Amino acid sequence: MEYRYFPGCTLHEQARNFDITARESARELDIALVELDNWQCCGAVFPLATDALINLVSPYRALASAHAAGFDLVTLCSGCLNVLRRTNRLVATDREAREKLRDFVEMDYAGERRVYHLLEVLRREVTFETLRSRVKRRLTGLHVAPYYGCLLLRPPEEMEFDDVEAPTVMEDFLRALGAEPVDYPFRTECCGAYVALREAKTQAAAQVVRSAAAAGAELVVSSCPACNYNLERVHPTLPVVYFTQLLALALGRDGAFAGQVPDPTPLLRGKSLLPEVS
Amino acid sequence: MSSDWQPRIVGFACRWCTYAGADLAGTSRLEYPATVRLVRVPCSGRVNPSFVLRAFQRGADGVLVAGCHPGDCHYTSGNLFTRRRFSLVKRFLEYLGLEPERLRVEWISAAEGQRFAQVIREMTDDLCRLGPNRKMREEP
Amino acid sequence: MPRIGVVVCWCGHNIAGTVDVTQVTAAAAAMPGVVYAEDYKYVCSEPGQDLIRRAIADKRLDAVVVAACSPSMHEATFRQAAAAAGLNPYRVEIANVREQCSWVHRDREEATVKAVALVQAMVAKARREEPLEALRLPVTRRALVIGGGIAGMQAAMDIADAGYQVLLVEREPNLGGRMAQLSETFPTLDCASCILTPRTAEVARHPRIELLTYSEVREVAGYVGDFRVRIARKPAYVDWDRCIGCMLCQEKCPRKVPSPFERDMGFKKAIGVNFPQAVPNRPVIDREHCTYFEKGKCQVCVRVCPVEAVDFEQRETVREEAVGAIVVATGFDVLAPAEFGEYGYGRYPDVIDSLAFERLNSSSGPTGGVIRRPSDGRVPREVVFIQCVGSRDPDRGRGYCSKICCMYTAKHAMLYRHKVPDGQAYVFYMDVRAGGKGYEEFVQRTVEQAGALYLRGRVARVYPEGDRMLVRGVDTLSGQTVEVAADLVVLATAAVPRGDARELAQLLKVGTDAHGFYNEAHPKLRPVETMTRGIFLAGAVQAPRDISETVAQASGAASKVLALFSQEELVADPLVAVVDETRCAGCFLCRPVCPYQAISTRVAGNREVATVNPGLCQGCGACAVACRSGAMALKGFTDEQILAEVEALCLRTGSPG
Amino acid sequence: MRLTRSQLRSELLARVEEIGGEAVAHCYQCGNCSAGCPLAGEMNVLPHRVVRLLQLGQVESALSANAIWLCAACQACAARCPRGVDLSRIMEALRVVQLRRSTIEPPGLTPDTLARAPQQAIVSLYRKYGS
Repeated sequence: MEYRYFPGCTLHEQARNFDITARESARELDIALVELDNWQCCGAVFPLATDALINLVSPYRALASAHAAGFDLVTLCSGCLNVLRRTNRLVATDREAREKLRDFVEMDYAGERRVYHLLEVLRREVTFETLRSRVKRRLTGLHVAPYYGCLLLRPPEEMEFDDVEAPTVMEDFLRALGAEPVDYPFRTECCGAYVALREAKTQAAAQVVRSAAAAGAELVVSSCPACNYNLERVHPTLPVVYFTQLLALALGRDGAFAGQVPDPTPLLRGKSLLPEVS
Repeated sequence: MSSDWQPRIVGFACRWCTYAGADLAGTSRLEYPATVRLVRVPCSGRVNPSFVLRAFQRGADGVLVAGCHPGDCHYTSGNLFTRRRFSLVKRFLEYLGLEPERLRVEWISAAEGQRFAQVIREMTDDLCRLGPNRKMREEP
Repeated sequence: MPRIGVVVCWCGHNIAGTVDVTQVTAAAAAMPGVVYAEDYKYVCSEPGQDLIRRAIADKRLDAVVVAACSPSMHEATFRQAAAAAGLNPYRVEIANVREQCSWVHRDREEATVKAVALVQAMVAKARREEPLEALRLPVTRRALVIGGGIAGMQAAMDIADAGYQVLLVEREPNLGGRMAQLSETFPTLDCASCILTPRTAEVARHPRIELLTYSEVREVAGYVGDFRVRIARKPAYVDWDRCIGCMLCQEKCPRKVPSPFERDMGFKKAIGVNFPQAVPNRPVIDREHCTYFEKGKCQVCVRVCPVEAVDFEQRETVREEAVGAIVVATGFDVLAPAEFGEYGYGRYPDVIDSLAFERLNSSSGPTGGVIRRPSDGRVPREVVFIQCVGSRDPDRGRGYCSKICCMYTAKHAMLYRHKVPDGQAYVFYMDVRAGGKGYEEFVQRTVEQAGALYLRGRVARVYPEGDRMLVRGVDTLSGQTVEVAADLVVLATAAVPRGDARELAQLLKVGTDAHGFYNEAHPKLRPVETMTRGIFLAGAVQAPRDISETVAQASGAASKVLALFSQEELVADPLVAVVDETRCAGCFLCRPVCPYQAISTRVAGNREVATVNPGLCQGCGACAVACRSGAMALKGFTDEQILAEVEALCLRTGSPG
Repeated sequence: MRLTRSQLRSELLARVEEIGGEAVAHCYQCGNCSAGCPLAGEMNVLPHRVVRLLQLGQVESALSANAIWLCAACQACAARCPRGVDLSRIMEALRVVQLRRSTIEPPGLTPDTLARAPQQAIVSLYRKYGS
C-alpha cells in the first residue's frame, strides 16, 4: 500500500521524533509513505466562517497534488487530518467552493481522494489483527491511557472517525501492541488547544493527566502533537508519548524518546520494554 | 421570450403525501413561484404517462409527478410502479429531445412542505433557464 | 351540458387578501357550463353553506365547484351541504386556492391568474362527472383489539360492556403492558398495580372478551365491517389448558437469566411469568435460555409439574378470525440511550433509565421497593435525574417532546424523597411541562415538600469519580456550570414507537409519522380514527401519552367502534375502480398491481374479464394505469377527468407575459 | 435592557449569522454547550449566554464577551447540541466581525513558548486573531 504522506509543520520541526517513528513503523509494516512534493502548512485550523475560502487554498492544493500523483493522503497529526478531511468533504459537496478553489489554485480536484490518519490506515488497511502478528516486542503490562482530544473525533458528521463519545480505535490499537488500555473519563475532553499557549490558566490539560493517573495509567498516549505538547507542559506525573513512538517500540525500534519530559524510558525499562542502558 | 416570461408547471400530486405536503407549505406560508398548478390524484401510481404527454403537448413547460416516498405509499406499492414507469418515460422523452429537467419525479411527504416549495423553486429556475417548451408543444 | 355553479370563498383576508376574488368569480361565470358564480366571505359558515344550497335549488345545478381552502379541510362540509339540497355529493369539487395559492404567492396578479386556472380545471373536471352512489357493506359486529396494556384493556372493556364480542390480542404472555412495569402513578401516587390488577382480572373473566395472549397479528385482509385477520399464537411449551398456575416449575427451574421486565436488574427463570400478579397466571418457556432447548437435557419442569402440562413439542398455531373493527393499542417503547455516550449508559451500572427506576420503586421489583443502586446495592444519598434524553433533540434523538417525562421525573424525585428522607434529588430540566389536572401542583410539591433541586439546563457528561458518578451540567438561570457527585443517575429517555410498529402499520395499511407513531385521520377532529376505515387508535401507539389520556382515548376509540357496530350496514366511498366489460381484453395485467387483491376473474359470455370488488378496492388507480385497453376506470378520477384538468391548467389565457 | 425591533433585526446580527452560517433562533437555551465547555471556567459570559445575547439583539455585548477569544473550537458543544447548532461557528463569526472592525492584539507568547510550542498550535492561535 502506498500513500502520499503529509507530515505537517509540527512533525517537520518540533516533533521530529514522531515523524521518524512513524516512518520506521511504516517501513516495518510495508506501508509506503512517500512525502508529498512541495507540501505546505495545512492552515492548522479549519476555517469556520462561511466566507473564508482563502484559508482552504493550501489544503486544497495538498489534496489536489495527492490526486495528481494518484494516491490517497496520510497524515499523523489530528490537526492536519481535521483540516484536510473537512476540506475534502467541502470540495466534494459544495460546488461553488470547489469551483472557486479550482480557479484559484488552477488544479482540478473534486474530492476523489481520501485522507487518512495513520491510525485509520492501521485499522482499515493493515488491520489490528495483522499488526498484532507483526509486533516484535509486546508491550505487556504497560497501562496506557489513550488520549483522543477533539480534532480526530469532531465534528462527528464530518470526521466519521469513531464514536464521538465512546471511541475505541486507540484502545484497539494499544491492545494490538500488547499494552493494556486504561479507561478514564477525560479521553475525549479538550486539552485547551492553542488557548493553552497563553499563561497556563487553563486546567484542561492537567485534568486530563490527573484523570488518567487516577484510573491507573502509567503513560498517556496521544495522536496530536499539540495535545502532546499541552499535556507535557503541565508538568504531568505521567510521561506523555505519541502513538507512533509506542508503535515503533512494539515493532522493535527504540521509540525515539530522547529529550521528553517526563522521560518515559525508566518506566519502559522497568517493564523490560527497552534495552538496558549500555 | 420576454424577460417576465414565467414557465408553466403541471404537477400530479398524490393526495396523501405530496398534495398534503403542498398544503403544509401553504399552512406554513412558504412562498414559491406561482408557476405550478397541481392535479390531485389518489396515488402517483394513478398517473398515466399519457397525462404527462398531454401536458407537454398543450404547452406545459415542465411536469412534476410526485408522491409518497418509496415504502410509504398509502396503497403500499403504487409509487413503486411510478418509479419504474417514469424512469422509462423520462428516458423516452429525453430520446425525443426533451430536456431532462422538464420532467421531474419526486417523493415529497405530507411533512415536507419545505421540500415541496424547494422543488418548485428549483424547477422554476431550471425552466427559466431552458425557456418555453417548444419541442413537444402542438401549436394552438 | 351540465349546469355548474361556482362559489369563490374569501376566507376573510386569507384568500381575498392575495387573490382578486371578484375577478375569479367573473372569470368563472364565463367558463363553459357555468350558470352561476358568486363569491362569499366565509363559504364554510352556515350562511355560506346556505348560499350553496340555495344556488343548487334555484339554479338547478348539476355540479358545484367551490374555490376555497384545501379539500382536506372542507370537502366533506360542502358535500354534505350539497347533499342536503338534493345534489349528488360527489358532484362537488374543490379548487384549492388557499393552501396552494393565496398562502404561497405574494403577487396579486399571478395568484389571481393561478386561482382562475385552478377553478377552470375543476369546472372541466366537474363537467365530466357522473353522480356516484355510496357503497353499502355488511358489518361483522365483533372487534379486534391489538395490545393488552391499559389502552387495549379499556377499549376491550368498553366495547364488551356495550354487548359486543371482543378479541383481545397481546404479544406478551400476560396482560398489563407498560403499566405493569410502573410503580406509582402521577399525580395521585396510587400504585399502578392497584389500579391495573383488578382491571386485568376483569378483562380476563369478561364473558364477551376472548383473550389471546402470547399471540401476534400476522395478516390483515378485508375492509371495514369485514376484516379477515390471521393471528399466530406463539408456543409457550406449556399446555395452558392443563396448567393450574401453581408455578412450581418456575420455583424449581435451575436456570436464572436477566429479566427484561426488570430492565435486567433482576432475574427471571427460563420458565415462568414476568411478575407475580400476571394474568393469565400461566408460565411460558423462554426457549433461548432453556437448558433443555440448549442442551437437550434438564426437564426439571416436566418432573415437577403435577398436571403434565409442559410440552416441548408445542408449535405455533395460526387462526383466522373475522372482525368488523380493529383498535390498535400497541403502546410505546423507550429510547435506548446508546446514542448518548456522554452519559455512560450501558457502561456504568449506576446510570439507569427511568423505567428501571420504576422497577427499583416497585414493591414487586428486584429490590422489593427499596431504592438500591445496581452496582453495589447501596441506598443512594444523592440522585440526579436528567430529563429530555433523546427528546426535543432533532440532532441525535427525536425532535418531539415525550410529554410524560416531566411528570414521571417529578414523581420519581418525590418517591425517592419518601423512601430516602435524608436523600437529595437533583433534576436537570429544560422546561417543566406540567399541563394536566393537578400536574403543576404536583411538581410544586416535589420542589417544596420533597425538596428536589430543579436545575434548568442540560448535562454534558457523566463519568465515575471514585464510587460515585460525577455529573457535569449547567444551571442556565445562575449562568454557572455545576457538578454533582451522585450515587445514581436516572435518564428520562424519549418515548418511542415499538420496534416493529412500522411492520404492523403496513399490515394494517395505516400511515405512520416520520418517527413511526401511527397517524390519526385528523389531528383535531378525528384523533382516534385512522385513514383506514374501521381501524382506530388508542394510547401511545399514536404519540406519547400518560395513563389518563390513554384511557380517555381508548374509550373514544371504543365509542367509534360502537358507532360503527350500531349501523345496519356501512356506507363507503364510491371512488373505486370499475371495469368496462365490453373493452376488457382479459389480459389481467391489472391483477398483480392491485395491493388489495380486489380484482378477480369473471366469465362474461364466452370469455373471462376482470371484475373489481368495491368493498376491497381502496381507489388507488394502479389498475387503471396498468390497463392497456382503457377498460378500467377509477370513478371520480377517470382519464377523461384528469386530462380535462390538464388541458384547463395548460391554457395560457390571461397569463402574464 | 431595552429590547427593540431594530436590534433584533440588525444588520450586524445578520452578518454574524451569515458568516457563521448558523441561525441563533435554532438555539433553545438548554445550556449543553456551557455544561461541556472545557474553558467555561474562564469565561465571563458562558457560551449559551453569548447566543442568548445574540437572540436579544445585543451583538455588542456578545462581542465584548471574552468567551469568543477563549473558544478553542474543540467542537464539544457542536457535537452535543440537540438543536444541531455549531456554536464554534458563531464564535468564529463574532471574532471575524470584531477583527474586521478593528485590530485585536493577539496575546503575547513567551520566547520559551514560541521556541517549544508546536507550529500547529502557534499558527492556530494567530489564525484566530486574523493573522
